[in-house]
Amino acid sequence: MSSLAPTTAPAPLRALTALDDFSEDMYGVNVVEVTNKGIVSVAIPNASKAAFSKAVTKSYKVDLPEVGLFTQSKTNNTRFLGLQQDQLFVLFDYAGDRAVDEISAKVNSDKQLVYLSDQSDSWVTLNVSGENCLAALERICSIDIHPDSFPVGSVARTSMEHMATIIIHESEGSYLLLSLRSFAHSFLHAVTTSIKNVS
Amino acid sequence: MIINHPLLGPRDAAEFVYLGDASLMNRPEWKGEDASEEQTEKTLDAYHDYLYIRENKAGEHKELWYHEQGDRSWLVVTRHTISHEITKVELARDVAVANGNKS
Amino acid sequence: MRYSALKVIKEALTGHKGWDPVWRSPEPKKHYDVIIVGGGGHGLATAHYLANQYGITNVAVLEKGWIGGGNVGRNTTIIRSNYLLPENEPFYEYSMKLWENLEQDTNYNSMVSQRGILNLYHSDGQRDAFVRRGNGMIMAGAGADLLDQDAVREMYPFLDFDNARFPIKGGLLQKRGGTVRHDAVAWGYARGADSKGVDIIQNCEVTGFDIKDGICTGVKTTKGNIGANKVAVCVAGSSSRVMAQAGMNLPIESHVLQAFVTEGLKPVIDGVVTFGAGHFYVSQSDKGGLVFGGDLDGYNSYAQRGNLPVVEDVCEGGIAIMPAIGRAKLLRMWGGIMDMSMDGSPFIDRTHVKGLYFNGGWCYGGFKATPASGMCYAHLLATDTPHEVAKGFKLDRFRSGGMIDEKGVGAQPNLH
Amino acid sequence: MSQVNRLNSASKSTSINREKMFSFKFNGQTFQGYEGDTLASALLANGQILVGRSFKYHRPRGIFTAGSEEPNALIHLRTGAHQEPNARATVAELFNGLVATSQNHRGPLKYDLMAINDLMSPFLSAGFYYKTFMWPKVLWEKLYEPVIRHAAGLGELSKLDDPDIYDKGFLHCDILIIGAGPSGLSAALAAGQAGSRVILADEDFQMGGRLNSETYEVAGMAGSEWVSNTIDALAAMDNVRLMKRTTVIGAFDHGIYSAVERKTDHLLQSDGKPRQVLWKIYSKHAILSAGSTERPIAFPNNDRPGVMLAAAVRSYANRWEVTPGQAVSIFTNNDDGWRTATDLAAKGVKIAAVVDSRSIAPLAEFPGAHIEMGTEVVNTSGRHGLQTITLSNGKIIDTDCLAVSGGWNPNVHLSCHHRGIPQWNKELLAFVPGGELPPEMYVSGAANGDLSLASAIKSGHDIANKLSKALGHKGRVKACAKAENESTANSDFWFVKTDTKNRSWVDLQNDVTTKDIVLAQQEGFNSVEHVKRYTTLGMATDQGKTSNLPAMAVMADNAGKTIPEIGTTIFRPPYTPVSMSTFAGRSRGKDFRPTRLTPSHQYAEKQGAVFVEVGAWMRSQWLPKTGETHWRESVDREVTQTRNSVGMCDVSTLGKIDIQGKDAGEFLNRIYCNTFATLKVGMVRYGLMLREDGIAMDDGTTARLTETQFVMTTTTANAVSVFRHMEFCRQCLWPDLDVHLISATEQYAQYSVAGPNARKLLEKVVDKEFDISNEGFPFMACGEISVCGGTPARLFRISFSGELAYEIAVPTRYGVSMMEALMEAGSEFDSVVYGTEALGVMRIEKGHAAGNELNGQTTAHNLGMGRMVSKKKDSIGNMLSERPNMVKDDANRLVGFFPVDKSNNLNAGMHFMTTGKEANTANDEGWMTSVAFSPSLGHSIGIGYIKNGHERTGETVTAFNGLQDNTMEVEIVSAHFIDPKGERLRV
Ligand SMILES: Cc1cc2nc3c(=O)[nH]c(=O)nc-3n(C[C@H](O)[C@H](O)[C@H](O)COP(=O)(O)OP(=O)(O)OC[C@H]3O[C@@H](n4cnc5c(N)ncnc54)[C@H](O)[C@@H]3O)c2cc1C
Ligand SMILES: NC(=O)c1ccc[n+]([C@@H]2O[C@H](COP(=O)([O-])OP(=O)(O)OC[C@H]3O[C@@H](n4cnc5c(N)ncnc54)[C@H](O)[C@@H]3O)[C@@H](O)[C@H]2O)c1
Ligand SMILES: Cc1cc2nc3c(=O)[nH]c(=O)nc-3n(C[C@H](O)[C@H](O)[C@H](O)COP(=O)(O)O)c2cc1C
Ligand SMILES: [Zn+2]
Repeated sequence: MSSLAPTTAPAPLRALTALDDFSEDMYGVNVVEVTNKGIVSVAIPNASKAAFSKAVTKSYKVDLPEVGLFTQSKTNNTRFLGLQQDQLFVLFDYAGDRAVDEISAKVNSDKQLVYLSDQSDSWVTLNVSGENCLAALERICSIDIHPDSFPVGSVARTSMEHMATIIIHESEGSYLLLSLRSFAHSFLHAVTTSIKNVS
Repeated sequence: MIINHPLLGPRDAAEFVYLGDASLMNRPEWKGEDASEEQTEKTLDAYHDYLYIRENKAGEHKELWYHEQGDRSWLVVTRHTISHEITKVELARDVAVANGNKS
Repeated sequence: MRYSALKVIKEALTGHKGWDPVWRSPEPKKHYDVIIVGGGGHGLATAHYLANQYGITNVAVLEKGWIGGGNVGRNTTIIRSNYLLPENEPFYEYSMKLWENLEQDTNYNSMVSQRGILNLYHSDGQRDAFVRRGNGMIMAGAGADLLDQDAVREMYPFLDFDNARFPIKGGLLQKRGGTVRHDAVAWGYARGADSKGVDIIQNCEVTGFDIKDGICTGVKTTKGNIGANKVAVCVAGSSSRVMAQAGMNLPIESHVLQAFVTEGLKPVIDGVVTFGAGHFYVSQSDKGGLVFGGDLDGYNSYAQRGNLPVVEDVCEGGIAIMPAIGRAKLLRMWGGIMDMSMDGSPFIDRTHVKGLYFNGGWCYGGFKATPASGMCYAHLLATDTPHEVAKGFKLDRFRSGGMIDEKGVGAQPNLH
Repeated sequence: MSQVNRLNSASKSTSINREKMFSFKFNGQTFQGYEGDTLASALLANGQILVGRSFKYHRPRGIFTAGSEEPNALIHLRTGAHQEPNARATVAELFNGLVATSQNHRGPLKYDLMAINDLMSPFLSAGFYYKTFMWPKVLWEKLYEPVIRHAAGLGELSKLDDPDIYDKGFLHCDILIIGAGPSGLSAALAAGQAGSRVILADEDFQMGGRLNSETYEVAGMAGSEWVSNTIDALAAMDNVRLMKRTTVIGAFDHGIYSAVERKTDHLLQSDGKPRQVLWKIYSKHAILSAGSTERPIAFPNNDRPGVMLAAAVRSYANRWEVTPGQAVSIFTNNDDGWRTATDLAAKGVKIAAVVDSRSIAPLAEFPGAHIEMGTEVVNTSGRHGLQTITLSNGKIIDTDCLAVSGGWNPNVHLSCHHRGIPQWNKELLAFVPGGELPPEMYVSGAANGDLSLASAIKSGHDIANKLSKALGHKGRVKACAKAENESTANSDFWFVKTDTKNRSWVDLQNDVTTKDIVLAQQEGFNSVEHVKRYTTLGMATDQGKTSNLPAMAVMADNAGKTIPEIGTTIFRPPYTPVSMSTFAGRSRGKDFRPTRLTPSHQYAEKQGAVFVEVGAWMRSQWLPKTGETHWRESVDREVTQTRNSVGMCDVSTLGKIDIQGKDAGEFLNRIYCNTFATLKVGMVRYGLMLREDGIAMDDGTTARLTETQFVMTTTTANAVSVFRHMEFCRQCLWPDLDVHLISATEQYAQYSVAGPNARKLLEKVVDKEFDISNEGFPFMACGEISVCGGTPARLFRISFSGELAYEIAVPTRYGVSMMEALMEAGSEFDSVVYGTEALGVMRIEKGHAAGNELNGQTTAHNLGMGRMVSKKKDSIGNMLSERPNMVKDDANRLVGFFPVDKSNNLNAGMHFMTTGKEANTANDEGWMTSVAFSPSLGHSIGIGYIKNGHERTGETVTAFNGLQDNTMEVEIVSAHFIDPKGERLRV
């Protein structure tokens, strides 16, 4: 630590990713930390449902998802995750600090329709894909993610190894796993242990 | 056990947190400001029964489960306390609205 | 017939032809002074003390199945008097003293074994709570020792001290704690009561009460109606079902608690050990099985069986503190119906129906209470006044705000 | 050294691979066996008949069965930390280098010193210990019990940590088929062809069930060939998962089954891979095709090594090509027993005798063999191995192996896991599944009483076909394989009645004899459950799989009842014993539970912080500087520096709940006992949350960011339960309110900045456009700001330490950087980072309640906050907090304490009593909740609850601490040790 008192304005803050941009190909499973995503939760009062749905269709050209599914828009690669009856998550490409403003501008301009909350820093996101991926997930995921039951386009909130997890089947054989950021190291450990154990 | 969530389909009960008898949704009315002593005693009786007394049925039991590792919804599950068979699962919010629960 | 060394030798040499039944199997009489509903530990102990301490012998114990088949026959057999609250601690200490004389009292070896109970702690907050508890125990005459990590290590060198997620910082030891051969408690009390003329009637389910003008005069059973001056209900997990027959709802929920035993092993664990950062407690039976348990399953149940999540949770707790028992094999798992009260503490009280008494709400901890519960219930039945050490166990305490909540979790039975 | 009992004529079995020779050790002696052997088959092949000792009498024990029902052949498998006690030799797969030792003897196996117990057996009858060891009283714990405990148990744990790793997993299927005998295989085939998602599990390392042990034909080929063809066909189906070495251990609620797969037990080393996996199988339907278990007949001295089950003897001959003896006799009450004689004779084994209890015509002749019909075995001889049998007709026959068959018991075990009671089948003379099966469980084959091969195949096929159709799977299902319907004729004969002194065993492991059963009944233990508990019948590692029925027959006979009137004891999981480690899986050591790291964890690590587990979190407890040798030095420094200048602490672990909606204010009014609806935007308020029973649940501050948005903080410990409680109120009680909750705990790195220089420090990082002067941003203000040139942040002017203090929150990703920036900015003020210990000291100095005070037993009244409970509105806990016992005048009150002798240290957990009174429960007046050494005051201080405390300031009482031998006099003082007027907060 410097012993001299700085006289100038402080340097801008440095952002860290939860897992130092972890990326590894292990025994046929590719595990990559996904970064630069905005995550915004949207709470939708019953009365606003229709209007909000319209706003989304207008700005993003997609419908709102049913619970358990996501819809995907080309705009910023945005996914609307149907997590709860009156709440969804918006997951999109974004590197800034003001994810709420980003969404608000598009779908909540009058600030009254829905309630937004920034979740971008709340989650660590892993992308797992590859041949042994399902076998590895079988060790920690209690819900049925066989492609027949959990096809591409599905999302579920569950827990793995005592950690809250959102699992997204984003494309054929490729899954996004979101867990709470403070658990990042334990979560990664759970995933990589599974991969090792089934190798 | 498996709880067949009305929105999410079958989920292991381990994802849920159990509270107890669904009668816990029937919170008695507050006695009001400046209530008489009698009204206070009556309200206390009602609260006592509400919070502490249970039918504790050996049979079909309506009970509250919270989907903590899921969609955060409270459910009213009808489950048999001897066989554990579940015959009905509802969103507690719907039940509350139907009951006329209000602030 | 008294058991004595001489008798044992004589019978061994003559082919054991001379042993009488431990209790008779009489047909019910038409009327008793006291009917005890429930042939569990508490019911049989109540009968024993009624007959042997209070001289009331015209007593029947009605049991719907076989005596000792309820929770007394399926618990993890731990006895201790290490309670926190002043409404509880003197009662459990009284129970401990009765345990210490049980064999002489009943002339039956129930194998009361005070090999010590050690509650581990893993944080400063837990230590503070144990100091509070330990001092309370000392003040109640129960005795307690606070151990640091080294002292724990000396007692149980194979615990996980070095690699634990929640390191063991020490423990609260009650040397007088231990275990008792659970079935033998039921049999011993049955024998003690029977020898004074108490009728123990098995396969006799109580199906209703004769209540008129607020007075209870007897019970309906699967063996017919039986009259009584006083009816004492004592049915643990079935409390709500039985009292509903008298039109009463109770501050009780029935939950399932599971327990487990491993295959027989040469001695590894001498006393009782409990994990403070997970759900696991264990002792080793005299036959060599590790007897262990953990948390309630958490949902209302009368099924006497549980589910996997708790099985896993308990074993995870076990391996977390004792990775050295990993290769011991779990042999059997079972469940019991727990009469979980709203504050985790029991009731020994009259009801608003004259002649009808209630004893229940023992949660997962009523085995250790068996002697005191029997004595205090007998006292209440004989004198119609609560026993000095059981004064707090009233049915209406929630209305007055006098909860006895050891754990401080409030009116949620599955958390006690 | 040679495999004397291996049959060499006409080797046909495909179950062993004679090309692959393994060597292994038993009790130090080296033997050979083949790939495909079990330890038992290999021991038998080598003529090792004596393998263990019984539990109580230490009688010599040999191998009794060829499967998981084995009561006798229990051994220590492997050595050192890998040693597994009570492993069954009959299912232990042989591998090269296997090491096993026998258990439960002192001295060599053959000359066990404990065998003296056998001579004492008249004293060791059922229940003997309940009647004795009582005189004199003290000797029970000092002598008798230690001796009993020492003698107890069978195998021995190494007392070393289990060195293997374990795992768990989840599987989903339409149909789970349990058992891959002919019935299960044909079920799998039908279900697979139909298109169902199938799991076929078998505990054996070779699928095929009895077909591997029999000489039957199926579909015109050898049974074993049909098995391997079928397995190949199933393996080719995508929708079928074959799991051998997988025991289904339990049927739980709603179609969840649990199974244990043994991954590396058959290998010398596990190579870092899980030894076993615990599977949780979610099935729509299950078919139990678990086969049947042969039962013995009880007769005098039936426990000698060499006395075995007849079908096991057949298995050893057919599957492993081993004969357990050179002159084998059969004792049977049914036709199936004869098959053992036929098969062994066909392999060239000498049959010494066939003894059949039935007076019927012999079913076969064997050269040189006695064929004795209507005859019973009444005695045996041979200390370490069978030598002769004596028959009821007086004949004594030389024989070294007696194959006993008392008929077959369907494996109903799993069908009873929901406490359903099996039903007696008069034709089969056995219990079959009945009563209430676990929902959606169906039973096929021998498990259901379809004992013969053809019926076993057909029943599996038919059930699977039907279930698949019902599930809507439309694939074409071929007709099932044809096979013979062999005889299953049986008879009602259970045990040999005798009045000699010789004991007849029913439970071989626990040494329960027919006499023990009779004695139990004589003593009034009439229920089968009583007999079990009094004699320990069926309580051994095999759970009475072979012993229970003969014992019930003895009970029935003695009581003049029928077997179904006696009834079975209850079946409980697991089907076979399972290692504790397997149930624990990976949850072990540091991985017992996941760990949460705070946003500044990396920073703290670099500073050498000492971490402490707080629930799932790891928090900095203190951050020692070089040269500091005692934690108190570090903590005192952190406190002093903070109070003198400024300190920072990571408080991100506090729960943060984002509350939004038009009715958010009203909602909070109802959640907190004090008023919130009136809180102004830009301000923070302290809130006390009660449970409905009026006891304090949690406390914290809540900030109003906008008209419709609040941010609540909860204590670290209660973050999750408070959120759950609020969701309950929102969804179940007041669904009409427009209010929405989401946890923001993880979103922000939140730091407390406390001390007289806090503002000066913050002014250096907060962007200039935000006014944080005392006027612009007064005590209890909050706002959204930015720091370090535009990073969004939230600032709250709240204080736990009692100093001028703020909490600043930035997005978590900036956590490390923010802390660095704060320290950088603070260097001119000699700023410090403090840990939870200093945090605790400062809050005690301020008399703030925390976990030790809010322990779920305290009311607002106890805390001295009774007046906060607003009586102008409804709120959770409002009503019941009015109950008389909770607002008593002489209730415990939270106050402060000084040691009268200031050089003394107080302890949390001391009990208070009026000085001079005896330390007993009746005199107890309260207890010390938290203590600290106050660097600010220079001595130990404490807070705690004492009766009427608020009116007793200045009084001296005794603080009893007999536990730590630290009883002392203390003075009751105000709990606000520092700045009682709260002036520092507002400057
Ligand atoms: C798994 C488990 C572990 C436990 N561990 C411990 C421990 O380590 N230490 C401890 O102190 N406590 C423990 N307990 C608690 C303890 O076993 C019980 O609190 C205590 O046994 C209850 O009292 P009881 O013996 O009278 O109950 P029970 O033995 O259950 O007796 C009640 C009897 O009433 C009978 N009955 C019910 N309805 C009727 C009717 N209508 N008519 C006639 N009879 C009826 C029942 O059949 C039963 O026999 C444990 C409990 C369980 C289940
Ligand atoms: N003739 C007779 O008297 C008689 C009597 C009984 C059996 N049998 C013969 O028995 C066979 C019956 O066929 P089947 O398929 O019904 O039974 P089976 O005994 O051939 O197969 C049962 C299979 O289930 C497995 N198993 C049992 N419990 C298990 C569990 N919990 N988890 C995993 N696997 C488990 C066993 O390892 C075995 O492989 C036929 O070959 C028949 O000839 C004949
Ligand atoms: C202290 C204790 C020790 C036990 N030891 C054994 C044992 O060694 N073997 C066994 O099979 N069961 C053992 N059991 C379990 C009983 O067999 C039985 O499962 C339990 O008492 C519950 O009864 P239930 O299964 O008949 O419902 C033990 C139970 C207790 C309470
Ligand atoms: Zn728990």
